[in-house]
Amino acid sequence: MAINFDFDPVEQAMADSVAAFCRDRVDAELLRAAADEFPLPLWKDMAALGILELACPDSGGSASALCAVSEQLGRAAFPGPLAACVLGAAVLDKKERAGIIAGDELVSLAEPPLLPWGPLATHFLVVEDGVVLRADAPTDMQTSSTLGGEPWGRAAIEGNAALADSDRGLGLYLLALAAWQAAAGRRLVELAAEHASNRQQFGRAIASFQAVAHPLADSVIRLDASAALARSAAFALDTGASDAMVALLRARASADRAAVAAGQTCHQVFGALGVSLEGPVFNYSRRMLQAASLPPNAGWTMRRLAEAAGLPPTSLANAAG
Amino acid sequence: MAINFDFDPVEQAMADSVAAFCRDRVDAELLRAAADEFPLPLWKDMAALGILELACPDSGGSASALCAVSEQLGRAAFPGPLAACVLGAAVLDKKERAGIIAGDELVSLAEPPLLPWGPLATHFLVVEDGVVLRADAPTDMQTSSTLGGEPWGRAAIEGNAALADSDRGLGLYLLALAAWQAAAGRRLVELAAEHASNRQQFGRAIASFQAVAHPLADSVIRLDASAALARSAAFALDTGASDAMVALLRARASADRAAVAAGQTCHQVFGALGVSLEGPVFNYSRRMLQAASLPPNAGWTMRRLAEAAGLPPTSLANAAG
Amino acid sequence: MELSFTAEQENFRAELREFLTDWSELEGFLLQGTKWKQVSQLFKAMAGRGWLSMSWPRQYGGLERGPAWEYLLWDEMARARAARNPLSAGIVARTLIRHGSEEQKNHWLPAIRSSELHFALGYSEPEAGSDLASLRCKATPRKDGYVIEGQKCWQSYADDMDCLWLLARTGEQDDRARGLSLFIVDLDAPGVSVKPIPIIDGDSLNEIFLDGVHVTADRRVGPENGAWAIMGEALADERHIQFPPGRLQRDLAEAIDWFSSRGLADDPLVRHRVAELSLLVEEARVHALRVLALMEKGQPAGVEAAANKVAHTDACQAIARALVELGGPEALLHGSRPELLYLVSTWESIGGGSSEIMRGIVARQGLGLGL
Amino acid sequence: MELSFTAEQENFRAELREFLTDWSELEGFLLQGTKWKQVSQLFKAMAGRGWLSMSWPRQYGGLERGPAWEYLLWDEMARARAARNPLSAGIVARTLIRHGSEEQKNHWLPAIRSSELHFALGYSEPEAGSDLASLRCKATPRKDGYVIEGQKCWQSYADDMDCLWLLARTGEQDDRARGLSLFIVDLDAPGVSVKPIPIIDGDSLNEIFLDGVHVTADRRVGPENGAWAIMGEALADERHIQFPPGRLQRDLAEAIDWFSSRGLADDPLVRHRVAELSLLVEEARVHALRVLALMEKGQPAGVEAAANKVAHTDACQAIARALVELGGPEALLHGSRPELLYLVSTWESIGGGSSEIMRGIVARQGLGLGL
Repeated sequence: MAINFDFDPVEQAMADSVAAFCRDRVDAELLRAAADEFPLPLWKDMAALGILELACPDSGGSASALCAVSEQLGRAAFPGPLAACVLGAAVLDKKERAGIIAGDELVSLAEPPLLPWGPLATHFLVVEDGVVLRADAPTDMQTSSTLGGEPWGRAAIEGNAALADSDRGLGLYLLALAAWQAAAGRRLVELAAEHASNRQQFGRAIASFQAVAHPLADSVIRLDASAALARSAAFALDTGASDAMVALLRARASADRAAVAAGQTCHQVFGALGVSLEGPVFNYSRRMLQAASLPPNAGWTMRRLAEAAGLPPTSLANAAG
Repeated sequence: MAINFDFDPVEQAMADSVAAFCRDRVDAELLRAAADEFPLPLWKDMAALGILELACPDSGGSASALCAVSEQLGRAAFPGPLAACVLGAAVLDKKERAGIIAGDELVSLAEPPLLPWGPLATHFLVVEDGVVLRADAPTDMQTSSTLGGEPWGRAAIEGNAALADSDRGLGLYLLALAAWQAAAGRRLVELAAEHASNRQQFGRAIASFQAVAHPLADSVIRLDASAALARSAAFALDTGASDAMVALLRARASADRAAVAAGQTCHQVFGALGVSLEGPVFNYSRRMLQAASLPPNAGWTMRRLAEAAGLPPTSLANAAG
Repeated sequence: MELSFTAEQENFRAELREFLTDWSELEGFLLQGTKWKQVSQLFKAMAGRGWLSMSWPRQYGGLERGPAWEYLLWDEMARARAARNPLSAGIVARTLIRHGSEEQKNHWLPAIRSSELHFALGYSEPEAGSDLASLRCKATPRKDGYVIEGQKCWQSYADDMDCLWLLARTGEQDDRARGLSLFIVDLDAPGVSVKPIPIIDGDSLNEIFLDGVHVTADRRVGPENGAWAIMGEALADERHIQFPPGRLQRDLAEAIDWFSSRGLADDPLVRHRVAELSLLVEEARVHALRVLALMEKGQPAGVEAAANKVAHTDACQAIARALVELGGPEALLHGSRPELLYLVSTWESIGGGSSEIMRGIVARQGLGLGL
Repeated sequence: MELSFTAEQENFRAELREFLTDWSELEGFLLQGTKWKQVSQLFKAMAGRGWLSMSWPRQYGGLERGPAWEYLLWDEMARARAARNPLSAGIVARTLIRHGSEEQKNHWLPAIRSSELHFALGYSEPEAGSDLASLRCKATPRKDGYVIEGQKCWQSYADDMDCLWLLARTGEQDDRARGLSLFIVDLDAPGVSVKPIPIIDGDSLNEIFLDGVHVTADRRVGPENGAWAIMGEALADERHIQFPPGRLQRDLAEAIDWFSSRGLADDPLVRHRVAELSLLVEEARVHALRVLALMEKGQPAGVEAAANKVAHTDACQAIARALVELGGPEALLHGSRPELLYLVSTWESIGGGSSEIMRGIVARQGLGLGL
């Protein structure tokens, strides 16, 4: 063993094929599409690359491989319930997960009473006390679109059967979120850097102003750490390390915070272009914000991380749930 | 009436005389002096300008005048328990306060079990539930110096008699803290700006780098707001406005936050010079940090301000006291 | 110190609040672009009370009220979310009063005062944003006027307005700010086309194409190549009403409502953040009052106005970001108040002079730093 | 991915921890300047195990261990607060091995390896800090050597060290970085005087005055006017041990102890801040590992090292500031742990390349921004 953050050749080859797929199939128009125009055929083609299958317990897929492909999807700001489908593929039984792996069926992991991707989902899951439970499809769902351009539902929902392999499933779910998020932020910073190098004001590229360049540097410093934390957490998961779950929670929290902040920085760098629907920045920033809103919520995560850092458990009744 | 932040001519004249006094008597060597070398004669001469007398209920001194002189003392980073002595002058009876007003006696407002300036104080006060109480001088005091270069004590202390005029006294106390703090921060930023204009690197003044100039601009934007909040709170106190106490808590919180952040910014601007005891920055930054640590503490203040902003009182048992 | 409005001014504020109860659902401040019909009705009603020409000299039909009155007017408008101050009655009218010919004043001011005519600002171009002095839109002298050729970009509301308050190059490119003139161009004139650019908050900005647009000489305001100083004066005239704290106070109140109504008000992190936000709002409020105090004394307030803009922008973004971060997943549902505040506030640190430009002004002019 | 140390390396870590139990009270990492006598004893003990020359080639008495070994060594030293890596065995020795003559190697390396000789770094000057290439300290060739004239400033530990690793100008001032050479100067040589500058954490930095100091030609290391490239190489050699995360982990553990022992651990704001700090520490840790991974592969890590420095500095300052802000009034008592961490960390974003310089490296070399 040694210290080496690179993916192995098989993982890298898979990442390359996902990157090529995204280059071919994801363009600005797709990213601007409304919530009710989610491209299910694209999702199916993505799934056909074997991405969701990586999460199945019997596929031989590694967390590292999932990390590698999630990064590539993140770089493209690829839309859809990636992490929830990863979770479904990991915890549902063979028959149920077949449609998910094939990209024919979508999974909603509830943040009750909200159901991300609920209007398009056929599988519903909830998490209670760290365990994933199956839930019946709600019968009476209100629908809404979101800032992130996603179709969400609202309905009463309740888990009714605990599923096996919860820990591994939740781990992969967090990993997909973290890797996607850090890579999306990284790509957005690169786009902003490119814009700053081309955009001239006062007779020079705006990249030459420290007020532009240094915030971008700070963004990339934070995002690169988040990406490395995700890779390192994937390794921990693959090697069965006892602190893998904490590492994944950290990676996800780090990526959410870094990506949301980078989105704000890049809006500023893009200036007026950044508030138009034309520019690339909003299509990234809104998806990153949305990803940060998925369960488990940041407050819960930070309370877990405070204990993991070594603070004694609090003796107070926990106000914020 | 009109909108005008300027002091009236009498207040301004008083401020000018304090400024002249500080120019004559406060130098770098004085500011570097150790905690056990506090210059009591200087304190007495400061008091002779009538500064502490402004706080007495029967002196005719206004909060605005106190604000004006506190600003000048802050600009000089003038050492000593200004706010606590202001409080003592406001709430103690005529006989007791005579020595305080004359600068012969010092006041410690306790943050139990700590006693700021305790080793030099002859009067001890505590605040309980928003009321100022007199306390007996502790018999068994441990002493310590502090980051801010102040002599502090540690002892059990308990209030034993509520004092009249608590609200006005605490108001003036907060005002003295806020005005001193905002002005100290402002002066430090000016010193840093001067340094940045003189210090050459890469063939130009470092002031010409946005990474230096913009953080200084942010500092002064925040500090100027804090100073204006202090003046505005002084006006509220002088006109008996019902929200004067909230305005004072806000002014003080704003000034503490702005000044502490400005201290960090200025350390960075001064570079290596900023960590030497020679440079001006540490003598300001450490006093500003210390002033921010005086009671009431920031946590308590922020909880009050959350309610003042319109949040309903919390239904939770209050963990942090 | 004197830090309160006069009794007469406070009465005016009460009158405003009473007036605004009829417009409490308008939301024109946040979304004028999608609500111009209603906003223009509001402006008509205001015009009926002389409020659009509040500060103008009496000889042009104004009320000759000082800055504090205008401050109260637009602060209450902002708090009620009713509307932002219109360009027409503001910098257009002020510039005409100061630099227009008598004919120009007689022609334009009555229609502006009565809210019959409204203007869009034609300054920015695709390649000239923060660096306005590099603009390229060209006005070439012809017999009896000018022919204008070029493109403008990021114009708010231009698709709803009547005229364009156009900054164009009459000198050489290398003259930079010394080669610019101001023109009034009808937005329905031949050769003018307006193309909306949809933006993130559901509103739109506009591109304006000027293709051989002819304007008569009486449409030039102020001297040829003399626009820069005039623009600066007009900007200085408006410093007290650009960033009204009433907007922030309303933003914060809505944030508190959101937290309270969703059971989040007991969360100590939420409470702490609200306290911090209240400090930012109060800081922005005294920044605005500092600007007003200088205006009332007739003193320059450029640095204070730049500081005010940064404080105002930081505060409104901090409120919106706190809502998104701490307001639960419902905060991101389309049409929610947090979503709207987040999207609108994203724009505030860019439009009207970016925060970077403002910090530069404070650093240079306020602290003497040689940037 | 492979992201763990080998079993052999983990055994070495265990050996280190065992070794360090004897030095757990030293605190030389934070306060070497006031504890040189004890720190030098530690270095002697380390030298006895070959640890000061861990990465040197065997032919010079080294252990020829790769970067991961050195990383573990100095990471554990940092976690134990025992000492920072000494300049002598690091960039001085590495530079001598790469560029020294055989005579120089034979003369200097054994004494360095055995911890008999220690060096201070003589780069910065009063007017040349971030802009080192503008330095003015002059080495003028004379028969059989050079005469050195000038002043250095902000040298850590110089009052305790034996030699100065001096960067001086041998070319013209306008040559900037192309006119500099490296020299070894005895700190007790005639004409050398060292004046301590007390600093805020109770330690001191130093001014060094060089007044007609004669050095023989064999005290020049590397080619005349060729120092810049050599310095860059030496810097690159040390990237994996400059900012050990063990220091941050210890800082955070002490912060948690402080909060817990003072009844503050139930405060939700404290808990949230600790969680945030733990993220900063973990982020810094993986930055350090990224640098190490590149070093292990023999690849350049300049951008990653700059990012690592910013992350490390931000984290240690954030921990100290959280202690001061949330740790109660006792946090500011003289001699308290929060006070010490606050004072030491203030310096970290300035020394060894300021955060502004580091961000510039990341922007330019990492993001391709033309600053």
